[in-house]
Amino acid sequence: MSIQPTGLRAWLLTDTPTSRHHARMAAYYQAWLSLKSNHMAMFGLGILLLLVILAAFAPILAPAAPDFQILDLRLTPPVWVSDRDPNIDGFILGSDSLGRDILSRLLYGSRITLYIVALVALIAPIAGLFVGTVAGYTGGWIDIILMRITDIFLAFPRLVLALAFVAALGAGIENAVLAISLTAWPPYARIARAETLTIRNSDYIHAVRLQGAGFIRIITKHIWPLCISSLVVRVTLDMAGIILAAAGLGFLGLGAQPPMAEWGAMISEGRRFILDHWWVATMPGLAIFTVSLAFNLLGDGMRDVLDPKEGKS
Amino acid sequence: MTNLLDVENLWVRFPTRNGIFDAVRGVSFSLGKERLGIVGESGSGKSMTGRAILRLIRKPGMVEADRMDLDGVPLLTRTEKEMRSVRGQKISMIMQDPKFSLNPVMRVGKQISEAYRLHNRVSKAEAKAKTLEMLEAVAIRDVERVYEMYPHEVSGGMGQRIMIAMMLIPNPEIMIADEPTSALDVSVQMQVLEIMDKLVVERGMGLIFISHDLNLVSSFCDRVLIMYSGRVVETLKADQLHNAQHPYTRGLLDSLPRLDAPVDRLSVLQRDPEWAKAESVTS
Amino acid sequence: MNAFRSAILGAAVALAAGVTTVPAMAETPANMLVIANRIDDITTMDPAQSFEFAGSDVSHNIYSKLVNFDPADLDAGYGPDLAASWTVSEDGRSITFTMREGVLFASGNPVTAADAEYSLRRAIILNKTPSFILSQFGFTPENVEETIVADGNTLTITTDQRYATSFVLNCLTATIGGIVDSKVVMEHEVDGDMGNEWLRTHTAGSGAYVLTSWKPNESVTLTANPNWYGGEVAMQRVVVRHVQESSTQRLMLERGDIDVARNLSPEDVAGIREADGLVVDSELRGRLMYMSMNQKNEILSNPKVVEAMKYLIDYEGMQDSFLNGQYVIHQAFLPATYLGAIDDTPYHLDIEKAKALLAEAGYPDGFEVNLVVREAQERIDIAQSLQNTMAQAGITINITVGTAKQILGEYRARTHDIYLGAWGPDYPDPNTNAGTFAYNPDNSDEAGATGLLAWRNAWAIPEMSNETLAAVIENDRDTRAAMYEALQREHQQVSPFAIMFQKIEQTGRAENVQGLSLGGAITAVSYWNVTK
Amino acid sequence: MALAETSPKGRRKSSPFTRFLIKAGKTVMAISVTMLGLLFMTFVIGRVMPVDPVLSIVGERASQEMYDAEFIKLGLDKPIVVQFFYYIRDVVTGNFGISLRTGFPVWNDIVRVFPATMELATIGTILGVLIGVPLGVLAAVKRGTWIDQIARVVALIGYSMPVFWIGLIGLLVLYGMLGWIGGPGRLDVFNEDIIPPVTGMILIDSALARDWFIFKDALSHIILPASLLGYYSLAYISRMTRSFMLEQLSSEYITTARVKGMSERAVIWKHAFGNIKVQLITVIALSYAGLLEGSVLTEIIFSWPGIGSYITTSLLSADMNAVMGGTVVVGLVFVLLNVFAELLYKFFDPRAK
Repeated sequence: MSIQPTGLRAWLLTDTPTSRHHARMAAYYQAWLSLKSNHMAMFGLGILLLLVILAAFAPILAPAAPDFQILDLRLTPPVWVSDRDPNIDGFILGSDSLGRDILSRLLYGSRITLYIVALVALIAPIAGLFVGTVAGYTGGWIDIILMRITDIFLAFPRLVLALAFVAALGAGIENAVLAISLTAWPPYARIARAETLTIRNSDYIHAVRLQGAGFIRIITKHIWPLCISSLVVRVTLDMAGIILAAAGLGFLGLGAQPPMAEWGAMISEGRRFILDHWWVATMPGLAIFTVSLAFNLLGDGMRDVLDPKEGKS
Repeated sequence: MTNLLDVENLWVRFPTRNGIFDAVRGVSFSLGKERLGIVGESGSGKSMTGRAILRLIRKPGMVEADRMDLDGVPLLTRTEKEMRSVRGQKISMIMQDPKFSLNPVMRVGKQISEAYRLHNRVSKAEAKAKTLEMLEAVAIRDVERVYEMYPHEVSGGMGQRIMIAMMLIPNPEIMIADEPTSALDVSVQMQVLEIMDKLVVERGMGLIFISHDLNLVSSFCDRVLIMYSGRVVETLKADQLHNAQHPYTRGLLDSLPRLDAPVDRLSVLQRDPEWAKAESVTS
Repeated sequence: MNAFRSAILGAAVALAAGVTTVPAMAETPANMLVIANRIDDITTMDPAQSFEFAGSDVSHNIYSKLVNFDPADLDAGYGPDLAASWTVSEDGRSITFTMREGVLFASGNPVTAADAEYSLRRAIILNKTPSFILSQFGFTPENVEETIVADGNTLTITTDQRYATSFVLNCLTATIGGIVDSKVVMEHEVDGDMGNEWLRTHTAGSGAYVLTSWKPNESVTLTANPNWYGGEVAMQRVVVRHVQESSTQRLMLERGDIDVARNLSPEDVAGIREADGLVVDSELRGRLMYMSMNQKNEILSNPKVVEAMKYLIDYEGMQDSFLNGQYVIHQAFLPATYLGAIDDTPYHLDIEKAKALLAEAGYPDGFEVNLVVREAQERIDIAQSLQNTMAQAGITINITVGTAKQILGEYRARTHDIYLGAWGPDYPDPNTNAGTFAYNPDNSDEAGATGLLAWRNAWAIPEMSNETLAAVIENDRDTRAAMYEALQREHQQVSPFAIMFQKIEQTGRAENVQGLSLGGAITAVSYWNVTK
Repeated sequence: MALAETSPKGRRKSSPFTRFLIKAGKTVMAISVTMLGLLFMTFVIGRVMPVDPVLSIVGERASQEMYDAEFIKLGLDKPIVVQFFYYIRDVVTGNFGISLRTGFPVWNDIVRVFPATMELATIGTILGVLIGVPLGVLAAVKRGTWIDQIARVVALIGYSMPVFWIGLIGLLVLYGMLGWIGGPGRLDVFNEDIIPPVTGMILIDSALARDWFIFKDALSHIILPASLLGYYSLAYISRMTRSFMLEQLSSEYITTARVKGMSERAVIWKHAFGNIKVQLITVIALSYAGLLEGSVLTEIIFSWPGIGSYITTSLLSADMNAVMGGTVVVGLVFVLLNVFAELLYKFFDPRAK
């Protein structure tokens, strides 16, 4: 065999882990290495890191406040467009129908996108994980009831459910997040249940049970950690859908409220001008597209690495 | 005696994150119309050797050899298309577990007749007749019914007999049996082996029998290669097994329970990293 | 054509070069008028119930009325339609119409005074939403036998008191004044519904067109009525297709798939102006855009605050930017072209003045209020502009966007702070707006006068309500006009309504389409004068 | 079944017919429970909406008396449990009430709009399957190569595209500028109402009537929105196909097939693909169901009078009868598609019998 690596790398690459922690770290490192060899996934990850940085430094980077209006300079084209009035300063990506700087709105909007994504990514999978593991582990009537409820939510047209929910609680970003989570959890519950069913009867769980571990302890300490990886993959792949759903709600006017610079709402505002002032809808459209694609690339790469179903040779 | 197969300095390599992994390292042997056993523990490269002969090592794995000739003609330089007429027709292989090695959604009969029709231009009816005949040859009763069955409906022993029928039907010159009985119940193991042995002998084929079971191999084969860590550490006539020199072979023998010489405690197999570094022995 | 479009076009053409040639523009048939419009508000075709813009448009072309407007000359006011002439009694309470002779319904039945009697009584008895337009004259289901009476070739209607004749006749031009074919309708009566269910999806009128098909949210198709007394129309078929997006309407118009596009954004209007073979018409409509402040809110009930707010609206800025060409500044409750309408615009954006007023009111640092607005882009834009200018005087506006019905519920329950919305007149008489903006006889919650905008904003105005009442019975046209003018000037000063704009409908049409009248501020669209 | 006794598990149970009845009964039970839950949820949504259903009917200018009369007429004065009971009773008898927005019985509206969505979703799914399946197979076979990467990017772009934006651009270029395709709506305006509706799907109806002119027109209108939906389902189907294929390609029976001397093409299509067909059916059914309910924004952009835009616009205008009815129907179709996929699974997969 080839050269033996040394140091931390060696520790992480070991065939003979010295502890459970060590083994887990080694497994993560292996996963990371194979993810790293996937250029597209890395590209996606890079974009997302960039997004986080942009969001964090939005106040410094943005040339203007996101809702500062100059009505006289509305619908100014981006700087590179030839028929733009050369006397106008700023508005690198153009201005919108109220004369606001699109670049600044995009930068501030990235915060909202991240906020939505982070919240949904927290709420939906955890709810799904909880329902799925409880159903899978306890079985019997509880399982039947919980899975029936999951089916009902699955059968419900997703956008309609989200719309109805937002309409009921009132438009707004938090409610949009809740609504999207409400439609997003059932698939996670199904995945978690399937995983739990395979884990439940393993010798390892029997052993833990024989040691006297309680229901909650088994679920939280022994089942949840094993479900996490497939859920993480699924969440990452779902992110694009979540962003698009949030944008769809914004598009229908039920997401972020004005003057919030939410990307979907920006598209919705800008679509009226799509024929003559293409940049107003296109800039946020590209932003949404880029971030969705980044999440998809990363998620797809992670699936290759983490999902046992992919059948690694 | 002309050899059916000559292998010289065969290497199978896989690139990994930590460099190149050599699964088979410089193995050489020849096969006539005989029964050659390859023995070793899991990971010793014995299955890889079998698959390398059929050139079924999947990318990015690489197969290299100074010589790998079938009937004196090189195998490594053949195109993929030429290899296809080798596989099945000249060299065939029986795999470990019929549960996995039979296509689960295809009727048994169709899978067998497909193997025949690939190499013989015959009508469906002829292929079926031939298949039924072959099923009978592997001691299956009620062949018409089995012909229509799906793999999950047959038992392990019957599955492996079906596998044998499928692999023998094009009448190959060489049969590679890769642990053909290790997934079966002990009660049917011998039955299956006997059928295979009988057919191979009847048809005058060369047999490469891959197994981790030294006793089985020695009782069943003419010659044995012992592999360790990708290398052939020793090669022996089956009846000379008790004369084995290599400490690894000795270890293997000692770790087997023997009815004729019971011991209180089986010895633990000792390994020496030096063995892995030594050159392969040539048979 | 701008850079982006040329770039895309270039790329696409390059892709297709030599493979496909660009086909000729599509063209609609010569005797067919195709219109793109938003028609998702139509819920019924029954003139006694229909009360929406798109519904009125259809009804107007299907049902003749006793009196009506001439689409070629809207300024002339109402004129004879099915009634050839009319006389007013001494006491001013009764009007007797003499029916036009020889007019047939689309079914072939003759149009008689009995049909007119049936139609008006039916509207009162059914008591659907728009019935107030007639019942405000004292007609009730109980008294119609006496108050609406046909006799031979004449129909006499008797009101509960003296009203301006113009007021009554203007109301009869509303959709609810449509005359239905009583024989056909009665044939389709189910459970005493006077054919209401059948007329929802069918028509039985004597107008220029008959309804051939109505697919909700998709299209309405009209075909010419061969029996129409006005003679043969050039457009034998009229199809109104529901198209939600302005840009889509524009594309269809540019492609020649439609003749007229009715919901164009200012940007698309500008685009169509540049296109060959297309023209843009602008027509002043009756709808007003206003902001109102709930007087239940302690801060907003302060007159100084109300006045300050009116100075914190960038009227010109909005009119000249995103509302360009679609709204014109208008600050009184009667739309221009209505009797007594004024064009005073006392308010303009004046932050300093507003700040001074706020300081006087005791809010030098401003305050925070909520504003509710319906999910419609132009309204949201206006709201954001308000938010922006008011912030400059320290007032923080929180915008809540909701669906139309949601916002309306809040408005009617008087739980809003500030409402931003539009109001369209119901019939072409000044009372239609005076009676809601400047009339609120009982401001108590129990009154539940949810139909009155003044009540909705909890604005108690006993005296002004009386002035409004006085104006409807004044029969001298000039005096009446003067009364409304005075009423509006007072309203402008003291009311919690900041009326901002009046709607201009900009329609894109193919050059060859002539004679289309949208009905101005007073009535609905007419297709019968259209030629191509 | 004759093979029962040779089956390794060989459970000896009551007759096959009884077993079938039990199975069928269970399925029907499951469907009913799901539908009941769906009804309950739609009912709750109808209740908690901060929109006044009475006001939606009587309109902005109505008087208090008119309002009260309608309130009683709708049964809103009854206890909520009674209202729910009435609701269930109505739905079971096929009465979804009158749509406030269109004035038609909701059922009639659904019968009118559903075929439009079905036509769109069907063409979309066909496109998605025809392109997505081969793409997924190719990506799996050529795993790790540039072909795989391209297939991946193509699919992921499909997932990431905001359809409302790309739809408008597509209309602008293909219809507005080039005139290659038909505009919004299902037909050119002057071609409407010519073909008598049989199935409500214009492509089928015009083909039945042998009116190829209308057929061509309908095709030119459906092609862009269906392609957009198809792209979406292509993305999903190709990724799932790839994943399934990879799983199969690493199986032992594939080696067996190769050992037999089969060509790679036959190995892939006959053996590996033969094994994923069943899984694919489920995926396709799910993606079809997804298109049926998920085409809202596409329908809005293309003025396509389908069920998605029907429910959404009804919701936005507080037309709860329409929302409830539409949702129940879509939910039912979703559930039935699932059951259907399961049945196909049982039919095609010998192991499931």
